[in-house]
Amino acid sequence: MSEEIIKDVIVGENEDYIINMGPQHPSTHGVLRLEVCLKGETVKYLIPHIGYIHRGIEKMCEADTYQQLIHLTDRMDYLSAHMNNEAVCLCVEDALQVEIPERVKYIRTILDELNRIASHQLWWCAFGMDLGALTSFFYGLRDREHILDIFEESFGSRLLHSFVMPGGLMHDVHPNFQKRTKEFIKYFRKKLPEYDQLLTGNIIFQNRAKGIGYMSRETAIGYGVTGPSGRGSNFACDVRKIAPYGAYDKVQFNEILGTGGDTFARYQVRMAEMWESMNIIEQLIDNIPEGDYTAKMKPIIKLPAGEYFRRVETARGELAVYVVSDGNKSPYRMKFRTPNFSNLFVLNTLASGHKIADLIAISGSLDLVIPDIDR
Amino acid sequence: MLNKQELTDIITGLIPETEFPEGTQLLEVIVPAEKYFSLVEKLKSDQKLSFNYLISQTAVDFLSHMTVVCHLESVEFRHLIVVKVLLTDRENPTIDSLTALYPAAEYFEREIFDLFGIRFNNHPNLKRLFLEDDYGYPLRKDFRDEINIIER
Amino acid sequence: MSSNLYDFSTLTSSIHAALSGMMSSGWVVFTELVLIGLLFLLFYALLGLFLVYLERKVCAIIQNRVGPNRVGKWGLLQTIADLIKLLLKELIPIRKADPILFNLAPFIVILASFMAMAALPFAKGLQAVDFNIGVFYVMAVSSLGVVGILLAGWSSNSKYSLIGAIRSGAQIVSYELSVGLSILAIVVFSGTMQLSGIVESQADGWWLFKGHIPALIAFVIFLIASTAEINRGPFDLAEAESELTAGFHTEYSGIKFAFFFLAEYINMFIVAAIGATIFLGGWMPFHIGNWEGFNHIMNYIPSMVWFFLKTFFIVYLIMWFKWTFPRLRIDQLLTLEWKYLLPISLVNIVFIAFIVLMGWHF
Amino acid sequence: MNSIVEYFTDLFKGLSSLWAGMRVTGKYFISPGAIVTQQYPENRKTLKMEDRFKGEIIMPHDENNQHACTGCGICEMNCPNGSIEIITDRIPNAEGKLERVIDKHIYHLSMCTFCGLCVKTCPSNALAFGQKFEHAVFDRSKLTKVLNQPGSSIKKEAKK
Repeated sequence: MSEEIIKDVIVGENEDYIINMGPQHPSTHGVLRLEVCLKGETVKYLIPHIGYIHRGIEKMCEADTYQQLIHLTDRMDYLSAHMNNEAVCLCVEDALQVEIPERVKYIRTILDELNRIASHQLWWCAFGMDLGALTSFFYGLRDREHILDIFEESFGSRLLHSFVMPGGLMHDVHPNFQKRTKEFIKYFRKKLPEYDQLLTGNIIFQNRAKGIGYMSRETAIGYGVTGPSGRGSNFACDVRKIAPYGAYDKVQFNEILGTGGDTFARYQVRMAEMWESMNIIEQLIDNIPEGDYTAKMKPIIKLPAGEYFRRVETARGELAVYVVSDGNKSPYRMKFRTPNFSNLFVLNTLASGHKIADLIAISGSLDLVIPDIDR
Repeated sequence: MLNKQELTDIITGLIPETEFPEGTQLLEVIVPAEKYFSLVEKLKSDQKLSFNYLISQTAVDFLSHMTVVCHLESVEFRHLIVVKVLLTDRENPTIDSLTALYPAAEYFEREIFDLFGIRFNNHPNLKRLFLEDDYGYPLRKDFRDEINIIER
Repeated sequence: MSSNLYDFSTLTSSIHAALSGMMSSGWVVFTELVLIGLLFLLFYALLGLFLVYLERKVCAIIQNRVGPNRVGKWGLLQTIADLIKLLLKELIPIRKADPILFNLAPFIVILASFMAMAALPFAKGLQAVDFNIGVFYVMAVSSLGVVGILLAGWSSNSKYSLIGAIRSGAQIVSYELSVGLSILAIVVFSGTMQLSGIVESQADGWWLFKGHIPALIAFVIFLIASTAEINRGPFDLAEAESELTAGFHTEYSGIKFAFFFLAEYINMFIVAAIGATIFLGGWMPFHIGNWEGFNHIMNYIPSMVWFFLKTFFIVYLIMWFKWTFPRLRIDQLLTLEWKYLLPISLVNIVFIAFIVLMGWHF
Repeated sequence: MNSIVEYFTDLFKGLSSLWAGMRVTGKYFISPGAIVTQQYPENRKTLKMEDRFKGEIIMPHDENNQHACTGCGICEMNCPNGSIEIITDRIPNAEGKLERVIDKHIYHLSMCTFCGLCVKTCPSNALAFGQKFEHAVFDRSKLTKVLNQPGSSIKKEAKK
C-alpha cells in the first residue's frame, strides 16, 4: 500500500463526514434538511434540501377567488400572517384602483407592527434557545402572549387571522383594541431591557454571535437577502421606506441599519426594530380616524387583465406578490417572492468554515420560517 | 431614480431588439431569448442603470407560449424593471441562466425548472427543488394530477 | 471542638457491636457491606428522583411556569411516574451498534457516580469509607464517567453521538485540571486529604471565609469547572440539544437512557457535596472563631441538615447557571479553561501556599 | 502591561455581564407571582373565550327552534376548502308554490380553516362563530356536523 492510501484510510483526510441536520432537528425550526459536510467540528459546506411541506400554494391560488386565497397566504410565513394578507390585498386594490379608507390604512399599519413585534419576539426566543439559553424562550413567549391576546380579541384567532380583505378589513377592530395596545406598549417597554440583560450583554452570547457568519453588503444584494438579515449588512432594503404603503408615509421612523454584517449585527437590528415598531404604533394608535372599515367592494372581484406587482415588508424581509390576471375571478398566475426563500440559500456562504454550533447560530439569526420557503 | 421614458431610451440604446409594451404597471422589457443574458448583464453593469438586485424570477405558462419574468431593482437608484422573455417552444423550453450575474438566480431558476420544466443553460446545479423527479411540471396549465388535485 | 450532639458514630458503633455479638467477624463485615450497599441504592434512587423534580420546579419558576403539578401533591410523584414509564419502555436495539459496549456504557456512567458517593461525609460520623486520600479518590472516580460517555458515543454508531462523545472527552479531560487545582487550594489550607479531616479543620469557620480572597477565587473556579465536568449548564456541549439533538445518548432508550439521566443528576449532587464539604464546611455547623455561645446554638441544628442545606445551595447555583446562560462553543470552552481558569488557579495556588507559609489564614 | 490590564478588565466585564443575566432569572425565581401559566382543565368553569373567538361555525337557533338560513348556498360557494355542503329541499308553501328550504347544512369541521368568509358573506346572518374549542374526538366522522337542528324551521323575518 502506498503511503497516500494509508493516509486516506487511517486519517480520513479526504473523507467527508456528512451529517443530516433535519428534517427532524430541534433547531431547523421546521422541516428543513441541511446536508452538512464536516471536518472535525468545522462545516466544510452544506446543501439545503427543501420541499418537505411544499403545498403548492401558488397552484391552489389559481383556483381560488381573491377573497379565498387570502387564507392561503397566512400559511406561508405564519409568523407574519398579517403582512402576507396585506400584500395580496394591496395588489388587488392597486389593480382595481380602489381608494381605501384612512382608518383601514392606520389599522393595517398598527397590525403590521404588532405582528412584527410578535414575530421578532418569537425569533428572540428561538434564537436564545438555539444558543442554549432556554429561559429566553419562555420570556419571549410570555410577552408575545399579550399581542396574541390582542389579536384574539379583535380577530378571533391568534396566529392565522385572515383579517385583511381586499378593500379593507374583515370587520372593525374590537373597541378595546386601542386601550389594550397601549397597555401592551407600556408593558413591553419595561420588559425589553430585560431581554438585553439576559442575552445581549451576556459575554457568552457575545462571543457566540460576534464575528460569526459575516455577510458582506454585496453578498446580501446578490443573494437577495432582505429584511433584518439584509439590513444587518447595511443593505437598505426596507420596503416601508422605499415604497411606503398603509400609513407608513405618515409616521416618523428610522430604517435600522447594521454595519457589522455578522450574527450579532442581525441580532441588534431585530432588537432595535422592536423599539422602532413600538414608536410607530405609539404615533398611530391615538390618531386612528373614524370611518368605514372597508371600501365598497363588489362581492366577486375580477381584476382587469394585466400584470400586477406589489411588495411589502414582512418581519423577515421583502414579500413580493406578482399576479397575472386574465380578467377572471381567480388569478391566472400568482407568484409569491417570499423573503425566506432567498434568505435560506445564503446559509452555505455564511456557515462554511465555521463550527457546527455557529451554523445553528447563523441559521437562527437569519430567522427562517420553513413553510415560507416551500410555499 | 430614472423615469420610464429615460429607462426606455437607455435600454433601446443598449439592445435595439427590445420591445416595450404599453400600459403596464411597471416598465416592462420584452427581449428575445438569445439576447436575454446580454441585456441583463448590461442592465447590471451599466453605471446609470445598475440593476444589481434580482427581486424575483418566475415564469408564466400561457399555453401558446411561456414567459420568463424577472423583476430587477437598482439598490442605488431604486428604479424597477420587468424583463420578459417569450419562449414559444413549450416542449423543450431553454433559456440562459442568470446565476453568473446574481447568485440568487440559482434557486429561483431551480424552482422554475421544478414547476415549469424550463431548462437553463450554464446553470451549475439544475435539479428539482421541491418535487420528485417524475412528478411532472405542476404550474403548467395543462398539468393534470387525478390523484392529488381535486377540481372544484 | 464541637459537641457530640447528633454524632452518628455512636449509632453505627452500637450496630457494629450488636452484629459482632451475633456472628463471626467475617460475617459482620459482609452484613455491614450489604446493609450499606442497600442503603446507598435506596438513597441513590430517591435522590435522583428528587433532584429531577427539583430541577424541573426550579427551572419552571425561573421561567414563570408552574412546573410539574399534576401527579401527586405539587407534582411530587411526577418523577416516579416518569421512572415507571421509562422502565416500561422498549429498549430499542441498534442494529449496527457495538452490542457489548453499547450496553456497558450506561453502567460505567452510573457506577462512577455510585462509587464517588462512598466517600462523601453526609454527617458527623456518617461516611461509608473515610479514606486518608479521600479527595484523590473522589476525583479519580468521578472522572471515570467520561469513559462511559465516550463508549456510549462510539458504540452507538451514530454521527451525532460520536461528535457529542468526543466533545465530552475533550471537555472533561481539560476541566479535571481546574477542579483538581481548586480542590488542592483547600488541601493546602487544611493540610489533609482526608475529607473528614477537611471538615474537622473548618470547625472555627469555613474555608471560604477563612481563606481570604484566594479561597473565594478557588470556589468560583470550582463552581465553573465542576459545572463543566458534569456536562451541565452552559457547558452541556456533549448533549447540546439544539446542535446534536441529544449528543452521546441519542440512540439510547428506556431504562438505559434513564441511567444516563440519573447519573447526570447524581453527579451534580456529588459535585455540590464536594464543594460544600471542602469550601463550606460540609456537615460542620456555621461557626465563627471562638464565639462559644453562638457556636453552641448552631450545634443544635443536626449536622445532616447543614450538609444538605449547603449541598442544595450549590445545586441551586448550578441550576441557576444552566437556566440563565447560553451554551459555549467547543473552542470557547477550551479557551476558558486553558486561558483563564487554569492560569488563574495556578497563580492562586502559589498565593495560597504563600499565605499558609506565612500563617496569615485564620 | 496593557494586555494584562485588558485581560482583567475583560474578565470582570464578562463576569458582571453574567451576573446581570443571573439577576433577571433570580428576580423571577424569588417572585412566583410572575407565573403566567393558565391551569387549563381546572379553570374550565371560569375560562371565557373572547366574543369573536373562532372556535367552530354554528347556526344560532332561537327559542322556537328557528334559524335564519335560507339555503342560498353563498357560504358553500365562498368556502375555500369545501367544508360546507348544503342540501336543500323543495316544499310547497302556503300559496302552494314550491319553495327552497334548507334540509341539511353540513359542516366539515375537519376541513375548516376558520377564514371567516362564510360568516361574513352570509346574506341573512344565519352563521356565527362559536366559542367551543375542545373538538378532539376519536372518530373523524364525528367532526362532520349538521348545523341546523332537527325539526328546525326558518325564521319569518329572514325569508325575504
